[in-house]
Amino acid sequence: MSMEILERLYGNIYYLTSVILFVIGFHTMLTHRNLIKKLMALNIMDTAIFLFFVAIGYRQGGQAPILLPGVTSFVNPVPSALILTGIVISVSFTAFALALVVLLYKHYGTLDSDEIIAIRGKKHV
Amino acid sequence: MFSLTHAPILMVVILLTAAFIVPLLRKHLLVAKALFLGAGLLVTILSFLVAWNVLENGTMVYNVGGWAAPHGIALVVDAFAAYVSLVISVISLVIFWFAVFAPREVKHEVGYYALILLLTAAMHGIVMAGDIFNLFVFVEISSLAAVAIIAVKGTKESIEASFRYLILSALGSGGLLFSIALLFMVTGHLNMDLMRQTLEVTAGQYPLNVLTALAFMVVGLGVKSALFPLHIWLPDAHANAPTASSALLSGLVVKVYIVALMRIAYMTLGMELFYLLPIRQILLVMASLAIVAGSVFAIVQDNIKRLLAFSTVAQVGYIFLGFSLLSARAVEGAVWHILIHAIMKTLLFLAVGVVIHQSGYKKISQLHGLGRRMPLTFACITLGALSMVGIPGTAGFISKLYLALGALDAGQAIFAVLILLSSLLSAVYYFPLIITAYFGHDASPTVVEPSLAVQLPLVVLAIAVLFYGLMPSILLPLVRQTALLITR
Amino acid sequence: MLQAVNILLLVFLVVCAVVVARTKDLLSAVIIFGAYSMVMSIIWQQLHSPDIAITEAAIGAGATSLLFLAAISRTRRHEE
Amino acid sequence: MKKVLPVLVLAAIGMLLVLTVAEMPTFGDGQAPAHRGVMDKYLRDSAQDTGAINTIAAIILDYRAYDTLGEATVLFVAVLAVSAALYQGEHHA
Amino acid sequence: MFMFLQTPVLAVIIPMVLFAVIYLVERRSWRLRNALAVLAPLISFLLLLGSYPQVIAGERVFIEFPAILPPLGMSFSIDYLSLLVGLVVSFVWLLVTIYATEYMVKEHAKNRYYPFSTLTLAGTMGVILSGDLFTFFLFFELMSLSAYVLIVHEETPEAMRAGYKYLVLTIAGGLALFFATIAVFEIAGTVSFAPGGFIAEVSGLAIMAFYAFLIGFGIKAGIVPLHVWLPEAHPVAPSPASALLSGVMLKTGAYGMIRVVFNVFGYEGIRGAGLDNSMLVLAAITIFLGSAVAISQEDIKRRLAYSSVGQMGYILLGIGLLQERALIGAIFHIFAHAVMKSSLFLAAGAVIHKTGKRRISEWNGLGQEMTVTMLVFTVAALSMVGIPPLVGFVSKWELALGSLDAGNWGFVLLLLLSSMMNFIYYFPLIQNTLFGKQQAAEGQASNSPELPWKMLAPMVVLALIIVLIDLFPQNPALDLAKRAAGALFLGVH
Amino acid sequence: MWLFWQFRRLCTKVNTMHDMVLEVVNRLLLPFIQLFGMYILFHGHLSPGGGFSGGAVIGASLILYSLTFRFARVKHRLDHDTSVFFEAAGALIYVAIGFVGLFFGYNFLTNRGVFPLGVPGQLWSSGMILIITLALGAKVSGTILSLFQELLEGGSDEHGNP
Repeated sequence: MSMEILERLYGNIYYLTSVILFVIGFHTMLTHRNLIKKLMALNIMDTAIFLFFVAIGYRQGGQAPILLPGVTSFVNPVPSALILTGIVISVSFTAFALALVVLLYKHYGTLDSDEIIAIRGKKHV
Repeated sequence: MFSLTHAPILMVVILLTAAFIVPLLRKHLLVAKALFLGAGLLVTILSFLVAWNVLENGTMVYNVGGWAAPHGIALVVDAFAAYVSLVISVISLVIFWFAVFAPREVKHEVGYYALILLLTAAMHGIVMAGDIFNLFVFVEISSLAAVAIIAVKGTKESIEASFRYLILSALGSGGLLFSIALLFMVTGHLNMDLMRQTLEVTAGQYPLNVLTALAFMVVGLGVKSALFPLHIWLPDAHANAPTASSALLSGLVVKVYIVALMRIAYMTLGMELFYLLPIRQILLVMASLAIVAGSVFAIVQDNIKRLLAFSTVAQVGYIFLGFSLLSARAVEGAVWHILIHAIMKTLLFLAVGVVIHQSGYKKISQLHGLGRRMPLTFACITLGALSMVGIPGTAGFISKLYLALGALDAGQAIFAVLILLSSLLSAVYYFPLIITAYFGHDASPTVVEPSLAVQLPLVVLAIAVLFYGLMPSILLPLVRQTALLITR
Repeated sequence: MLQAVNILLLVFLVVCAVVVARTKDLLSAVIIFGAYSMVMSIIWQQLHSPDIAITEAAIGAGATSLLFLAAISRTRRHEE
Repeated sequence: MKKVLPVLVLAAIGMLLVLTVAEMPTFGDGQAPAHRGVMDKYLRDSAQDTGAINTIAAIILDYRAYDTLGEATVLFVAVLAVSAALYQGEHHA
Repeated sequence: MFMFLQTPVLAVIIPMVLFAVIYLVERRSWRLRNALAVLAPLISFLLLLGSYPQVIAGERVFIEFPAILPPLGMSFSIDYLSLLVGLVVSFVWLLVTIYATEYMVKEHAKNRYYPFSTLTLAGTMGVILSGDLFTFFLFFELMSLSAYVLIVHEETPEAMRAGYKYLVLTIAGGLALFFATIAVFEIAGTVSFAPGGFIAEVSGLAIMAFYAFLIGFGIKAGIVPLHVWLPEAHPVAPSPASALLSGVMLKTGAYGMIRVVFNVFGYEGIRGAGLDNSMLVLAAITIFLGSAVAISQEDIKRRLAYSSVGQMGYILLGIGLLQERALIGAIFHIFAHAVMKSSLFLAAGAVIHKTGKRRISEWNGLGQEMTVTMLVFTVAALSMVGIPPLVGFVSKWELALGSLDAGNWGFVLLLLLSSMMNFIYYFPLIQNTLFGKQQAAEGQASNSPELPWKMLAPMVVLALIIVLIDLFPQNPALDLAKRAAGALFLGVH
Repeated sequence: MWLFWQFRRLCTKVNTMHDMVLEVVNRLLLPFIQLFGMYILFHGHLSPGGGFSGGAVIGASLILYSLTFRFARVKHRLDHDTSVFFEAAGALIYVAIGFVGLFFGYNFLTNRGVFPLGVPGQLWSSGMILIITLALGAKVSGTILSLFQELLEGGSDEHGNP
């Protein structure tokens, strides 16, 4: 039973890797207090999802979906098309988040999320 | 007569085009403002026409690029979409007006207008999307623009709040994308209708996939729509944004994600599947907790905008509650509440913004006697607050009525009691606002009313509060059809 | 053989992700992150999706890293 | 508590995900459901329909051009957001 | 459109319109404002009087607006009960408003009192003339909320505190009513008052609804565990407002209870489910505690307020006994207590207005100075105690007969005990004021008239009613009460 | 590779003295990078690549250029209005192409039937895809450059201090 699951997991190793990357990214995101590090973790999570998506599109023996003569078997082009959008969205988010990081550093003088909350909390009280 | 065939896409594209042009007009502010308002007005007219058309002729489907559903992207304007985009266009037009005429709060004015336009366009895009990835793209636009219209204020607090919002929002997007990937994996389609048809066959084969996809989707959109306990970003973000942004965010944006979730639920999965899974129970519990927790947190706030923000958490709970109770009337109540809460919360945020700007007071305890100094503004606030409490005769009563009736219909009297309990709690936190303003000593004789142009949106919304409180029948057909779509 | 290379690449990916998380020096972390993106794009090339491989190389590894570098140059380099 | 909670959450998510992975259609399977949907027409007709032999370009810029418009808009939002957030006032323009 | 022009609708709408009109004109002319404020209850009163023959002839007026607020809709009706209560309410309101035009001269923010008094009137008339539970609930909320403005009128810290307590409790009560209303709608599919009730089977939800009604109305009527707002709110309000609150608004709770018991559930259903017992227990506690606590109160308005609590217990008792004669007593007591308690509050208000003396111990010998006022007070107080020819006796008599019909001697004893206590807290007061010595006669200029006629006349009219109405060959109020009770019991009309 | 140099530059923060080696190597390298970017861009419908990747490569080369020569040649960074203009122009061309379809009675963003599709496989083919690719390429390169510059210098005062 468990052997079978392991075999399936091995067969789906791309999926498994992307899931692992996702969890690593999420863990980094939750436990690290540095804002830039958080953003890197976010990017890792995003690329993990992209990897997952690309892996969905793969077909055994398929070629790149460029309709050149003589090629008959292609990988699924749809995930690729979607991921293209995903990558651009991800970089947009990162850019804006980094701009906010720069501003936060300007205002608070630190990149530590806990410290920022502490500074803000002090002002509130 | 101009054909309405293209109206759905035009609503999005007009706003987008205006948004692309407006930031170029930094030197011609007047033109920019005119364009900003004109686009809003045009889209409002279009959305009325579309809503009327949907009522008359049924669901509109628009194939972008001329490619029919499985391969191209379809816009599906059913009753729900028409209704919500009507709400969005009308409320956002009011907010546009306010943003143009209210005192300046942001440095980069044309950029701010463009961001608001983009946000509105994205909201229309979300509610009309018939393709799940298209929905995702517009969710991303709106998330980014929503964060941006907080950050433009430029204060320490707003930057901090918007950063937190951005991070959580990005996490939510990740969840959404992941769930789309999982759904695509088991269906091979992106069109929501076709996904549902395929899922009816394959869901049984990959139950865990569908469940995981659903979980990620609920969490992803739940973060964005501030479903308890994922609401932690909301109070800071909404309280520290510029006035018009707060109104837009609290009034519309949060709800659009709920609409997106519901549309995915009934278009992609089918309600049977959606509620076969334990998601419904979880949503019910979360919504109840949201209602209670939002209200309780709101009670202890002294900062008015934070109070309003926490109240939004509770009100989002209402909407989720209505949708997950799933009796016809409860869904109608939730659909009503989308409109009514948009009206009330926009009214309150705008009016409170006016008060804060005119007086400089941000706390309830400072408002002494302002009711006499700013009679019109405070009359509007009073109406809004009464409506939030759900006093009969105001719009807020209607949605509570339908929600409570729906809870009883669903055989869950406890939720009716919960709704009423939260009404009581909202009375506890909204009435001090009014009482402090009207009774007691007069503390600030120098405060005056703002100009009439600033007050116009408030008055319009206040009239809307009264109007829907007394004559809800006018939108009832649309609401009924929406509920039919969902409970079908 | 090719399968082994692919698996090696995947393992490298995971290692990169962990190292990004563990590195205190943000600048190094960014470089490792760039390497991670590069490896990711190679993997995608292996999966016969050259379009996104190129895009990831240009945007994920190039532009994103540059943006990170710019932000770090404006703030501070070490995670405290 | 602050250390334990993320680990628990992640363990739960990881568990769920790994089980899901075990259930998924096999990687690279040409008959997986993902390939039974929209894919065929794209690969068959895209050259005639759009004139582009790169199917992906055909998809993103013709079949799903609306998405790409959204994507371009995201970039636009990002630039606008960044410049509006970092904007310092008129003198700096 | 023609539907709007019928008596019950007009009697509600006109005060509402006048509310807006007063709000608009009050800054220009205080005379017009006062005149309009008096006009509102007068019009309502005359309209109801106009429909008296029709109703007596056995015809029930009923108007329905199903399109407003779907799915429940709104409706208005006049039957014996609502006619009687409506007449009493508008008449007392009229007198109190006339009194107020003089009394309020000394007060600040007059421009707030009159419009909101008119709005409260609109709400109260709406409550009484409503044809279904939902309409009832809507106007109940309107009345409760606009009354808040009257309570906090003086804006002292005590008033604000009492007002806040009132507000929270009244909203809680309103929500309980709301829940009960929609629960009834859920059970029966209708909320229209029907003779004999329309809930066929008293299910679990129905029992919940009943207790929600009891809570909602109990808060308004000041039934004992829920009365906490009442002794605080009534004293702090200006005296005319107290008279309205105690004399009129409390009755809407009792009125609602009658409607619920007889026109929603049906008394057989109530009895079958044993729900009457809870009413009786609450009534007994209310009567006893209300009267007992009143004895210890030093502030005159607080004493009167607690007395009101006790009197509301009578009415609840009359309802809970589910006997025709007891119900006659309860309905008649709505009338009797409205008249008595308003005249008491008006008289107390006159004293406070003139001398500023709120404490009972300061009232010694006031009778010499304010003879007419104290005579009115005396008559009303004696009537409260239940001295035979006066109006208060009639209701107690009917209540006692009803208790006997129910075979329950205990309640007769309770009524006697309560009368005794009433006697204990009113009699020394009367004795001291009429015959006692004034503590410190500072030689006030007593050649000025005792009070302006606008304040005296309403009190005197009320006192005359107290004395004379039972001496009529046929007591019109008792007649209407009998018809109403008969109709409610027979399930007709 | 150039990324690595940037890394070193930022590490050492030697901003004031421009590095001769860096400049020369860059001058040699830049045309190739840009040519490569152009290739990716123009062949988007024929081979892997397209507006986004090509635009990103060109944008990166522009960043490199502006970084290397900032203190020698390029006094001012990309003007704020100009960058917004690039952005808006790209997007507006996109929308305008969409409207062309509407104008000819087709749906929004229609390609087939509105634009000449040409012969698949040739450079000048595929109708609006090519136009949009070029517009996107210009837009994305501008985006990347202006994002980078905003991040590096935006929000600072006249003298470039943060």
